[in-house]
Amino acid sequence: MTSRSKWALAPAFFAIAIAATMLSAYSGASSSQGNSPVQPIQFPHPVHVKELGMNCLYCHNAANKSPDPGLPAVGTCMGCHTLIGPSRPAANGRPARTSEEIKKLQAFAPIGQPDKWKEIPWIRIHKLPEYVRFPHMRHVNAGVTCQSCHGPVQEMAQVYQNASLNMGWCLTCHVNGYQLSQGLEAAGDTVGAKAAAAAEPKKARYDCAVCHY
Amino acid sequence: MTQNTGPSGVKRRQFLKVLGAAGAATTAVGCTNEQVEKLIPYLNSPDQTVPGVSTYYTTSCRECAAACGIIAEVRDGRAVKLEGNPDHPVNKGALCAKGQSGLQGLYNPDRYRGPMIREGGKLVPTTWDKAIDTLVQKLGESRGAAANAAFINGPDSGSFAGYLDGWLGGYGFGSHLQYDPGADLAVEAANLAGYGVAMPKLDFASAKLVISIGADYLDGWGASVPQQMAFADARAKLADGPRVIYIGARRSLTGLNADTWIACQPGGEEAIARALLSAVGGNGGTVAAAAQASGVTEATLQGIVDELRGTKPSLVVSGVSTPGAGVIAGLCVDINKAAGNVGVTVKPGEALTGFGTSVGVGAMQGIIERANAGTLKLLMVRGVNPAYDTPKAMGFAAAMAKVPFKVSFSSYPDETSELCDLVLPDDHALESWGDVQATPGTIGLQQPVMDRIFDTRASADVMMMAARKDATLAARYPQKSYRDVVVARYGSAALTAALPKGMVSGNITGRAAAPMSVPAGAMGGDGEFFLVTYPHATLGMGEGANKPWLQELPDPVSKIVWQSWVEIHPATAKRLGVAAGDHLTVTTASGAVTAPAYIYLGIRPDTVAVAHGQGHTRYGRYAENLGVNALDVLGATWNAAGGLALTQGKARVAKAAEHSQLVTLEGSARQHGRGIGQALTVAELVSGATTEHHELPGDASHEFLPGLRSPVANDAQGDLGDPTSKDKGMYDPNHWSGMAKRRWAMTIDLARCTGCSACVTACYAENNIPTVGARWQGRSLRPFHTADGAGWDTRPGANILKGREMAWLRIERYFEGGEDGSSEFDTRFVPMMCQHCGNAPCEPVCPVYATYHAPDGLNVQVYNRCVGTRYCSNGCPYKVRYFNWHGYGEKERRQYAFPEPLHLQLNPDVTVRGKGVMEKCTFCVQRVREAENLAKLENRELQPDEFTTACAQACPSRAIVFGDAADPNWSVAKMVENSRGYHVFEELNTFTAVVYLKKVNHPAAGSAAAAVPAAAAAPAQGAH
Amino acid sequence: MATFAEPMRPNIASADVQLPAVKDYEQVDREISATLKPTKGWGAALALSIAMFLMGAAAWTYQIYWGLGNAGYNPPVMWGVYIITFVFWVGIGHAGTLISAILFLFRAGFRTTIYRCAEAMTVFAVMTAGLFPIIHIGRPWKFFWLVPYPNWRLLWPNFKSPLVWDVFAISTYLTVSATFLYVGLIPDIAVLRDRETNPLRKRLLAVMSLGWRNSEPEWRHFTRMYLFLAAFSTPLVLSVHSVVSFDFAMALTPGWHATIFPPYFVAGAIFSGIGMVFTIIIPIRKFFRLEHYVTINHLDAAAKLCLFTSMVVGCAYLIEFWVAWYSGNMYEQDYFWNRVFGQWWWAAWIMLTCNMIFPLSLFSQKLRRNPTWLFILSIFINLGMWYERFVIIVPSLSHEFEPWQWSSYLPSWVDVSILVGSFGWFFMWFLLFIKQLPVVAIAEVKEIVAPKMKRAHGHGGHH
Amino acid sequence: MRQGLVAVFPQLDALCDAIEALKKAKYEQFTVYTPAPRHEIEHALKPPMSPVRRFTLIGGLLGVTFGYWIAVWTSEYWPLVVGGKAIASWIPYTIIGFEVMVLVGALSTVAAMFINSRIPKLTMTVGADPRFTHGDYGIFVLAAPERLKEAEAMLRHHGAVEVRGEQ
Repeated sequence: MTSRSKWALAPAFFAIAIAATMLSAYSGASSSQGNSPVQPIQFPHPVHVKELGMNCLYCHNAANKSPDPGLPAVGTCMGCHTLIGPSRPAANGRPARTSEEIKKLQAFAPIGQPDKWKEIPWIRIHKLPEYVRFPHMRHVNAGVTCQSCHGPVQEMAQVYQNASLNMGWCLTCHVNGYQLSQGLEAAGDTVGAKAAAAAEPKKARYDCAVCHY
Repeated sequence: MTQNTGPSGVKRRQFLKVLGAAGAATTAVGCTNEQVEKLIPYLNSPDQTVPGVSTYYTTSCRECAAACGIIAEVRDGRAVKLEGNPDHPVNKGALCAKGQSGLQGLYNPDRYRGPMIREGGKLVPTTWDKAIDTLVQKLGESRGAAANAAFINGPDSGSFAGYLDGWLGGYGFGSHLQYDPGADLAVEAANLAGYGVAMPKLDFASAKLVISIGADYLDGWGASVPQQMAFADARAKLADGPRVIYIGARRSLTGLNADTWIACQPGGEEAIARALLSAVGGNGGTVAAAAQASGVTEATLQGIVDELRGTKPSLVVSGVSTPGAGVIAGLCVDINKAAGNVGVTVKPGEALTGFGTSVGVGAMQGIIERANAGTLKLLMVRGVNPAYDTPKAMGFAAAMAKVPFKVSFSSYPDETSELCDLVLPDDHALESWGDVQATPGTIGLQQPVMDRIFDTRASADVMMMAARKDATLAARYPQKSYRDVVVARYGSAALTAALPKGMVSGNITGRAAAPMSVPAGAMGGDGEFFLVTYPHATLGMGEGANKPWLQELPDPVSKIVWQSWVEIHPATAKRLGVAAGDHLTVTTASGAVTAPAYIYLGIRPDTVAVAHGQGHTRYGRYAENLGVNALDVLGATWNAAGGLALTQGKARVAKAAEHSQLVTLEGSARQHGRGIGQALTVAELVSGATTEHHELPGDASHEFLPGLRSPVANDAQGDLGDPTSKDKGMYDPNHWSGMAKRRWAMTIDLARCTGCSACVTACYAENNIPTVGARWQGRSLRPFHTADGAGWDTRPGANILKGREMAWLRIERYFEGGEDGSSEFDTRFVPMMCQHCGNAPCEPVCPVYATYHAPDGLNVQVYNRCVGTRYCSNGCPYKVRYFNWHGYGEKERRQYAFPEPLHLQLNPDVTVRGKGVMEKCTFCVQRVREAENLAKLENRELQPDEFTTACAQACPSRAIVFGDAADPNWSVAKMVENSRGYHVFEELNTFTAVVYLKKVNHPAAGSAAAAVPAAAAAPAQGAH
Repeated sequence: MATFAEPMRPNIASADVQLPAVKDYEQVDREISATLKPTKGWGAALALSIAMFLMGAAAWTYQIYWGLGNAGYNPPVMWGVYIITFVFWVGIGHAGTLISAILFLFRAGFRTTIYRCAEAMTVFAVMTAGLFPIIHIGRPWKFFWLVPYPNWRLLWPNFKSPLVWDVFAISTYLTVSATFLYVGLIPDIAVLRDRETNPLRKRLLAVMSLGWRNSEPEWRHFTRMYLFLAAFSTPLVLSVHSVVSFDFAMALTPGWHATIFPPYFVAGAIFSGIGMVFTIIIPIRKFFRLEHYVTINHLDAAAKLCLFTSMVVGCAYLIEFWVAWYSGNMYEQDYFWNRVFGQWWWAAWIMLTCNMIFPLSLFSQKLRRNPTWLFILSIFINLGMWYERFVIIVPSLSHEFEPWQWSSYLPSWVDVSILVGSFGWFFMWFLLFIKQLPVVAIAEVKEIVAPKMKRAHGHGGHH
Repeated sequence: MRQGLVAVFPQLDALCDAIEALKKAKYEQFTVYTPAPRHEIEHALKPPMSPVRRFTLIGGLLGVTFGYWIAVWTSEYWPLVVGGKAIASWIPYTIIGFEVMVLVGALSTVAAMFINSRIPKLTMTVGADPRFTHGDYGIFVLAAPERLKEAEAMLRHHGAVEVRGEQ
């Protein structure tokens, strides 16, 4: 190696150092993105949302009126699953099936014995730090689709954390604006997305004290 | 905050054990632990509740006899805040510190977690079945003879009293006693005799002259909140308001709010009252006799007498605590009658009906005698602590030991319950049903606002359960619980309709009997000094001592916390060679107490004073082993109504060897001419002369312009900003976010503020402010500690001795004048919190933008960005920034401020700050955001005065007004233009968002202060 | 070359400081290399320093775990021993740069033999100082937020904050003075390398000397670089303590908010640094037998500088009082009264006595030329200058605008342990340094030693 | 192909004489070694001005620009008002500009010295001698082999105590 090429290495090392810094800074290494724990009951979102066409707000019924989205009460599950049991005979051209998960649910909530019901200890996936206020209703009522943040839950056999939930991720939307068409696209509403293509991006306040107090 | 979401039906709310899906936001900043967190949903959704959204329930406050209406904010099944019910006739939305601290009674970490029974000499946990069986057995053993049993209850003006007597009667026992050690029974008796009601409404606003003879109507005497409201409303009439004269040996908070203090010798009040009676044409006494008895100059007294004669209408209130109080109270009734004040300033028709149902130590004497005689077989105590709050000289505890079986219904382990054989812990008032007579014709309802947190039972339910096990009584108690009794009493439909308001019309019958009449004691004792004892303004007679908010709330007069003290005049202290903090031993025939000296201008040189409330030996971790119990030096002396005489005569005072630093929040009691609390005399106000203006010699004059100097967006850029700048971002009023259209601001009317400090507690409750004065919260004194805690600073208030209190809002109390020891000094109470400066000196120094100016005018503190340089505090001229020196919000720390279950009170909307983080008043930004969110949800703009901060909400004086100063429709926008307005340290160009309105003083006609505007104030202002 | 009999009065502004006892280059190499041999006394001092340092480190660990509350803070005195000590150590550092850079530009000859020592002192003092803001914030892992770097929060530090200026000033200062020290050492390391017999050490020194050969082109670029570094360091050293003084002057606090602060702080810094130079150099010249390098004349010249800066500092004290009186500003007046005659009189009088009154003794030539007195005085100066920062920080914060919040302050065992630990840390590095690398700049001493000539026409001393 | 000669001089004026002689004899490539920089050598050699100053200037200018830029850009990037001051306040940013100027300027100066002096060099340098860091001066002459004899004689004449060939 000539001495000239030795000198040429210095900027290369410098560039690698900068790249490493940037990578670590922007990678969101502290995020729990992708976290996908096994839940006590393997609730199949695709079946409920895609096949049965249930709206997110049917179960997460506080999402449009409270900072908390709300989790369905056991009674909400049992509203249907009192009738829809673990074993389903073949009907309407569909084969018979036995669901272990509905069995588990009914073990938590025995039919006809409400005093024996137990709480279902769901494992939390999406968690913002305690010093962040995220009012769900402001976002839902502004037309932000659930999938914009939570990802394609309707496709998730097992729910995982879709976004990094880092501050920079929040700010991308707050500063640049939320594109309704993209949100609808994520929700699988391609028709609506096309119709909303021309909509102005919806911006949100980016003052610190809007979320941190 | 005042939206009532009424229940749809009268049924116990089905709050399950779980706290809902919200999860308690109690983790501290900086903890990003990745522990697996569970989300526990409800089993069945409770009606009307949305997770994460507060529900509001009306109920009645049971912390004192006044029976204020309150609204409990309940979030996910736990009460997080108590506020006054704005529709309630007694308190009209305000709530005192004591009332707000009800939550700390509910969540007190030392509460009994279940029934206890004495086994092998110790109280051990038991089951309710066993406990009730034991109770039934003991009731059965004693039944039949009225004298066999006694039931001592706390003050209760509701129908429970009648219910209780009915239950006692079923066993053949006599009626219960409602013992209230703090009640002024002499006045209640005299009022009842003279006006027909125990506590008439005092209409200060209608009076032109108020004379208080020892009546501390701002210190907790009577019904604190309504009196304070009326008083503040009266003073807010400024020039048309009353002049206030206070007569007493010690200048209490009420005295400090008076224009003139007549330092009367204890026992001399009667002669003064007689002289005053003569003045209004009654058959009284002479001024000369009054001067002789009171140690006040004849000229001074003549001035008052003349003033009373010449001023109509007037208001004379008595609240003397000597044995002769009954006579004086009667004289005052006569004065008011003779002066034609009844119906004008004294309004029996609008009486406070929570009073007049209690008895005092005079009645307790009977129980003690029965116990000593051995005739008392069964003693039941509920809601009161006689083993602590009767004078030790009466020997209650010793007598109690002679009773074969003692039952306590106390929720907390206290001196009395610890002597009992069976403890049946009562539900907290916020967990139980009940009612209370608020005003004539109005009954305040009490409903549970949340499910009980411990295995406790409402006493009424316990009685019912016991009775149902008795064959002869079972038929009388067919209901399932006391709830059904209440429902039956008011009717299901009527109650359902009434609960959202929290009140029904009607009067409760079958309440406790009229006050007793006994021979009054006499002043006595030997020694050089008169001894005055008085109920602590917030701890009362000790019942508040187990609540850390109240322990940490500075006494409004002395500003001392977590400690007892002896008040002594500076001249006397000098004579005795006593410095502040030197211990003084006060000795009477009954006993002695030793406490550090507090040198106080507002006490007669021949008098010392000690507050009650401390000195608990058993009342939970926050109360125990703090200070002294002033009841130890009182004898069994009472007034004609059987109420304990708190001033019994003379005592010997000696300097002790010890010295304790006073645990006080006061740095300097003087303003040193800095114009922090400013005042005007009426003459100046009327003439428009702007005097006592704070001037800074040598500095360029800043003529004060009322209002906010830089109201909206400009303040963000300040005077030095470039007004032509195109890029102001969100600070541009035309920015799409619209944030810069608002300017949150506050006015504080010092003419209204009495210094009561309710706002301080409201701030603690709203903003999750840790209390830091408990013994275990001190710092380390050496590197290695033994397991028993040696090596830590375990002095009470150890952190506060180091100035580390966390109160975002403090009330500064400055004295003006009186440097020569005279009684003529003025007091300025200045609530001081973050001033949200337009040009905040704290902001530019922060290296990480943890504090900055928000477009809507807030000075924001971002806790999670704070690295803890503490530079902002150095920059702040108002010194309103507080640092988390220890991990007060971290459970695993020794200094943790919210031991379980106190943490359930934490406001989920406010971050709990971690170690090493700076914090300060945020103008309740969480309420701003909540209101904005609500408005957005309802698709509307914010309404003027739609919400307010916690301090303004609680303020019983209505001194604080908060709102958007940029919008002329908000009240605050008008208030900031008031000609009395000023900014503190205006010359520093901080352009604060808090405007203070000057206090207005009413000096005596013909006095120097009244005649020459500002002449009296000027020397005091100039000197330093 | 004439021989001079001591005492000769040196001219502080001239380069004509002679080392009559140093005859030739070989003697310089020999004598200075000899100082690198470890001795028992040195080992004991190092052990003591490490023990002190460990004590401080333990106290710091304790404080991190249990919270800053265990330090003596008494709000509103929110800055205490740590910031006092920070300013103290930054100030100490300034003398080194003054001697190595400013006096270099001024061609003050007496700097030659003491500058290496002073410069090493600078680097270690700034290193020590740099720890204190990190100790002070209580959660040291948050300190990196003060450094601008791209991050996923999209947040940057506030460049209007004097603390961010501090970050820039102190880190620049540390980098530049460490570089300055190192490049100055390169020729000396080359000397050691060529004298070293131990192959391992020789290899190490070879790497550290970067292949320096003493060739003329190397010297040519080196002297140029040295000049420019000195030219940069001169305004840098003035800026650093000015920026440190902005920490105070930029706040509204009475007693802080004064325009005199930058020059006052710079003078104070240099004064304190010279004090520390005496504290260090006097024992070194004695124990390392370097009296004929660091001569009495050098000490005399440095003592004059010390006297001068002491008088500047004293003048600043008096001006502060005068301005407080003349301004008519009641807050300032009240504060200064309280500082000197009130609550803090003892601290203020320690400061005034040590910094203003004792150094006046240096008007006496006899005392200036008495190393024992200079050493004793230097201890008083160190004490006085620590108290100067105490007097600036604590009384101001404890007696501000708001009388209700007036308070007091007393350091706790944690504060004191960390303060002592900082001395341990500083001396640990310094002691390690003086046994590895030459404390007197060999090459620069050679410059003032007369070279050998074949013609006896004196040395070519006309620069 | 050139070959080298190393000459060792104990005296400074001898070295200077040798330098002048070599220059007069048009020896283009020779390196002088000296234990300490001496003006006499400089006078004899009359070397060109060191280019370090240009690096310093450029480094300083880059530094001051970057310092101002980072401060202004980050302020505008997320505009937050503090203390009523302008969002990008250039006056205090002068401190940042100055400090970064000093930092970058100083580091480029050092880099300039390294680059121009061709250090760090870890291999043994041809023509150096440990005595040159001690007390003796030296000259390393690089010349065509046929001129070396003449050079050696010249060096010895001017007072070299040792002359040896070196590759």
